[in-house]
Amino acid sequence: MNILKKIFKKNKATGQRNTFLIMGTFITGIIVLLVIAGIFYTPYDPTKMDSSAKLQGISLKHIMGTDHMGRDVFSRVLYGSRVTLAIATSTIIIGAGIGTIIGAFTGYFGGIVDEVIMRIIDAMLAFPSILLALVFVSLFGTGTYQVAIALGISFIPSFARIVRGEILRCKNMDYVEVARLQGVSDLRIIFVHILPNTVGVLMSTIMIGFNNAVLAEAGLSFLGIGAQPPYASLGNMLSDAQSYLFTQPSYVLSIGVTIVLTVLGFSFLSEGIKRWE
Amino acid sequence: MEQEKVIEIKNLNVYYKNHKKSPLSRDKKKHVLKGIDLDVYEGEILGLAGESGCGKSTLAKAIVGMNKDITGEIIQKYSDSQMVFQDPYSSLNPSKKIGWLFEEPLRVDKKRKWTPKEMKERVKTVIKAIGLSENMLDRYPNQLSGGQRQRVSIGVALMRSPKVIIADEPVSALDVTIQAQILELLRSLNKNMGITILFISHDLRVIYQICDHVAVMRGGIIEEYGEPSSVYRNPQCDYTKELLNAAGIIKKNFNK
Amino acid sequence: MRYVLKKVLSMALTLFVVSICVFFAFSLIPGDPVTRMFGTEATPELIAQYREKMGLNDPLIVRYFRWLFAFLQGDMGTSYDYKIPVAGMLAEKVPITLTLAIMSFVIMTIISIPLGIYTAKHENGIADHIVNVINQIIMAIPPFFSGIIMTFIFGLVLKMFKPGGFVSYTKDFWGFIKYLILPAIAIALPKAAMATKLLRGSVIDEAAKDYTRTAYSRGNTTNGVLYLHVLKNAMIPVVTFMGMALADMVAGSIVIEQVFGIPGISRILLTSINNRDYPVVEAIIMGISVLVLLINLLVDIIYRIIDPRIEVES
Amino acid sequence: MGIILDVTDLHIEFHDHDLPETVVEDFDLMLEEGEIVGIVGESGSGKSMSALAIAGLLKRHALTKKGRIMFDGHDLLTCDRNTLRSYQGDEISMIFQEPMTSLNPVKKIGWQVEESLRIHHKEISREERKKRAIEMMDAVGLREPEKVYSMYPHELSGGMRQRVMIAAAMIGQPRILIADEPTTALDVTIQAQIVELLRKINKERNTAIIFISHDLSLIRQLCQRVIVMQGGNIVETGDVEEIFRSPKMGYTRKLIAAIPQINL
Repeated sequence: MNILKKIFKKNKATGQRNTFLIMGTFITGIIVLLVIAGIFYTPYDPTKMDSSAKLQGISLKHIMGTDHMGRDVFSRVLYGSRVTLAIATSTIIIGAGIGTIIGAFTGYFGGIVDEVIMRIIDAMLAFPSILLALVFVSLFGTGTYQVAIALGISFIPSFARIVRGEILRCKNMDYVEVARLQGVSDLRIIFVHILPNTVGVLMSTIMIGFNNAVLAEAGLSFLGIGAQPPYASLGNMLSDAQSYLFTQPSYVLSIGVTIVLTVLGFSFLSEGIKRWE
Repeated sequence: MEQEKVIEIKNLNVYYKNHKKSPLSRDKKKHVLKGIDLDVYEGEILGLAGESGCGKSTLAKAIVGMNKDITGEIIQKYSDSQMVFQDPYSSLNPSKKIGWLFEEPLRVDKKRKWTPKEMKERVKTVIKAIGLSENMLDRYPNQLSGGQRQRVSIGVALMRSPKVIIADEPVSALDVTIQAQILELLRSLNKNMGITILFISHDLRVIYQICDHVAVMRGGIIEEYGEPSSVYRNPQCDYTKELLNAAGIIKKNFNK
Repeated sequence: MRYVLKKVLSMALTLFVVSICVFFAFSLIPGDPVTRMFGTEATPELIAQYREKMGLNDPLIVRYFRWLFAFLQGDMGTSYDYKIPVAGMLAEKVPITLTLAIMSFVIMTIISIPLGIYTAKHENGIADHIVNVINQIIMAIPPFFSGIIMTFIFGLVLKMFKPGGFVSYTKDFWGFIKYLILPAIAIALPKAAMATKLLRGSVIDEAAKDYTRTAYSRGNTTNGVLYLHVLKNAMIPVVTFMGMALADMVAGSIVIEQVFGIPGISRILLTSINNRDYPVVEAIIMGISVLVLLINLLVDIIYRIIDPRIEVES
Repeated sequence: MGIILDVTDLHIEFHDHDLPETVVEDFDLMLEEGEIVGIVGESGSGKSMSALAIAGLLKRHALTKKGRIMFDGHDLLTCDRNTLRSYQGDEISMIFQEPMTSLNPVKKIGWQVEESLRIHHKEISREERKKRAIEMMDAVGLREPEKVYSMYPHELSGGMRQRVMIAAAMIGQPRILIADEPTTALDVTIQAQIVELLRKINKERNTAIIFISHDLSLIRQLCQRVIVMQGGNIVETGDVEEIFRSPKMGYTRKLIAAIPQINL
């Protein structure tokens, strides 16, 4: 509850509330709660077909309508969001985890290893991340896990770059010199002295990372090379729904809007964290 | 009175990597300090004067071992010299409380293990010596003024009772009235605790005020060395004269 | 001039490294290309014969250089699936994808630069707040979804264009361009939102710097300060972003082509990834690498023109 | 000698926080033609704010200004933007503490030096402008002014940049030059040169100078009259030597005491 209080707190200097943070917490919170609830309960079985109820519009019975096989879209969206968020989360864990470690060590120690790794990372960064993911998918093969790994790897460079930049910025601060003179070990300097100062930037980057991961996963599944059935994700579903655009627009819209809201929640969070104090 | 040397520097040369390196240029290193000889005596305040780029900070860093590419000898009587930096805003870790900053040197002390109680005692002693109150310990650096921060920096340096402190422009970033207080503090540490201070400054007036000896540096060389009063009264080299004149201490052609 | 030469050399080096990575990555994937080509029809003799013919028995290094030199001469290998030269397969498709990417880029630039300057100039005004909110939302809409919505609105409701009615540039150039406008907008929108936000922030940051105060002290008007002093400085990060955006747009085209049924490189790339038709994938990756590096080179050159400090720092 | 600038009862209040904050209160200044006045004070004393107000460079929003700044028959606080602009750079010029950041990094030196002429004297031809710029750069002691003319700020040292700033400020032959801590970021020997240059400009061109510094001894070297400020208020004002001899206020005494005494 303390954290909620902090989120709603007015900024001392400007006297304004952090709207982005509040909105982001709200949207993301609801989506995550719904997805977690969806693990235990969905209004309908997301795989149960009902040929008598194909492509129905929005109603009290089916709050997002039904799809071309008569399945309840809301239940399927809950399920698909879970897949999408799961892939996004593992992407971030891989990307942020490895990226932070690479960035912290290369930034702190520098030298030839740093130069070589940064060259590679710059080259990777020059490539659009979805293409990078496509390359890795074509190497690993298509599939849910492969996509998670492919996306994770393609997210490493941006995290490494940002963390390295932060470490470099802090490394030249006098307090690091002071710590070194006191005989603090390098590892302690990196993890105890420097990294806590980068938490804000790191959190904001992680949130924008979620934003990008959801977009990239949806894009890949939309192309049919992301999550594979039975693990339908939001992208797969949107691609399916596209064919029924003219017969039942609410089908496409409910899935699309879910993607947009998910992304929006994370981008608000990122923006909000950036403006925090 | 024959005093003991705490630091003895013999023919010290320091090189920097040339950052503007191109594969064609052969001169890859920058020669920053060129054959420095300098003695620091026990219990004195030695002033190191000079303008930006003269190598005074480089010399300080070489003494505490932060420059690796050196030739020559630096003989030190004590191993645990500490440094105080110019910018009180960047020398305190913004994410840590003042109390934590004070305790950190004790936590990482390799010579002995400090119990929490001993740490508290030590912090109390030091915080009194630097003229701050104990309610500061719970604050973050950004809640302190520049002068208070500089006191904290000095306090952190004092934690393990060093015999030598190197202060790199410790008052340059401060307002004049605060400046005077910090100088007063440094002088009392020198008098009461017998700490030898290497005091680096571009301001010859400040050096006159607190130093026992002064070394004027320029272009990586010590141009002149002596007691401030005699150096100022009778400067030997032109550069010292120019500096003294610029600082308004001696009047060459002061037409007003 | 020396700067450009240095950048070209560095680009060639990067390309060389990329080619090594691509070639070895795809060569080390388990699976024999000949078996892959003939599938169940493969007999040991046939395999041996083709392995010899394709030079697959040579050491990897030899094969790499052979591949590289062939590539440099425009021979990108033969597709496993279609058994025709990859270069021929791509020749017709590449211009479509490139046109789409360039159109998106133009649209992004036209929208974002004036809007970025306007919102920065009127910081915290009503228009600024509205644009900021819209930007934040647009950034969250993936192009494939906005593409679908546009198909719905313009194709079904307004009947302004025929979904799936793509005409090739060889037949009707203007018809071709007209068909690409909506997809280009779909790709451009989120990038335009990002560029607007970036330019706005950059102008505001620059406007807070000391030199603008100097400019005012000499009697400049607000517009004078903005256009003569601030803008050039503010464009520095934007140029980098735009370079990356152009590369991203090529990637974005691949997705959007699926939505609008545009026969660019998208379908070939996707089928060859799904079917593991590696020569095609390799060729497309190398092609895009060249493109990305060329864009980077261009950005570097523009950078050098805008910012005189570059040479000193690098 | 006439009075060219008359500031009375200047108040500046900031509003970017919850509570309004007064940064300058009851500031008065009468500047005579060709005189050098010093304003001394520590950080937060309001000395820079007052100077920026006189130069018309305070941001318009988030603050209120009261009082009068009379120059050439106009109140610079209330006159319209165009009138104010017609003085800026032409009649009233300003130089700043950080010569590194006060110059536009992506524009050539020459372009920046002649900017005031380009804005205020459109009738002057391009060649004439360049000629005057080079003359001015020569006058402020920049060696090889033709070469410097087509260089960029990052290629110059701090002292040279401050000279460029002075050249750009002086090119329109202003009546008032406001110098806001112009030497603080520089080495002492360079500092002395810049002070010398300002003295020369004042003598040769009869430009009145408002010299702002935290260093009382520097003010003593250059100015006849000094205004001592603390916390937004004027503490004491008068002849520099007089104030050194018998400071009336406690704060002034403290400031003087903080100057290291050197008795050779």
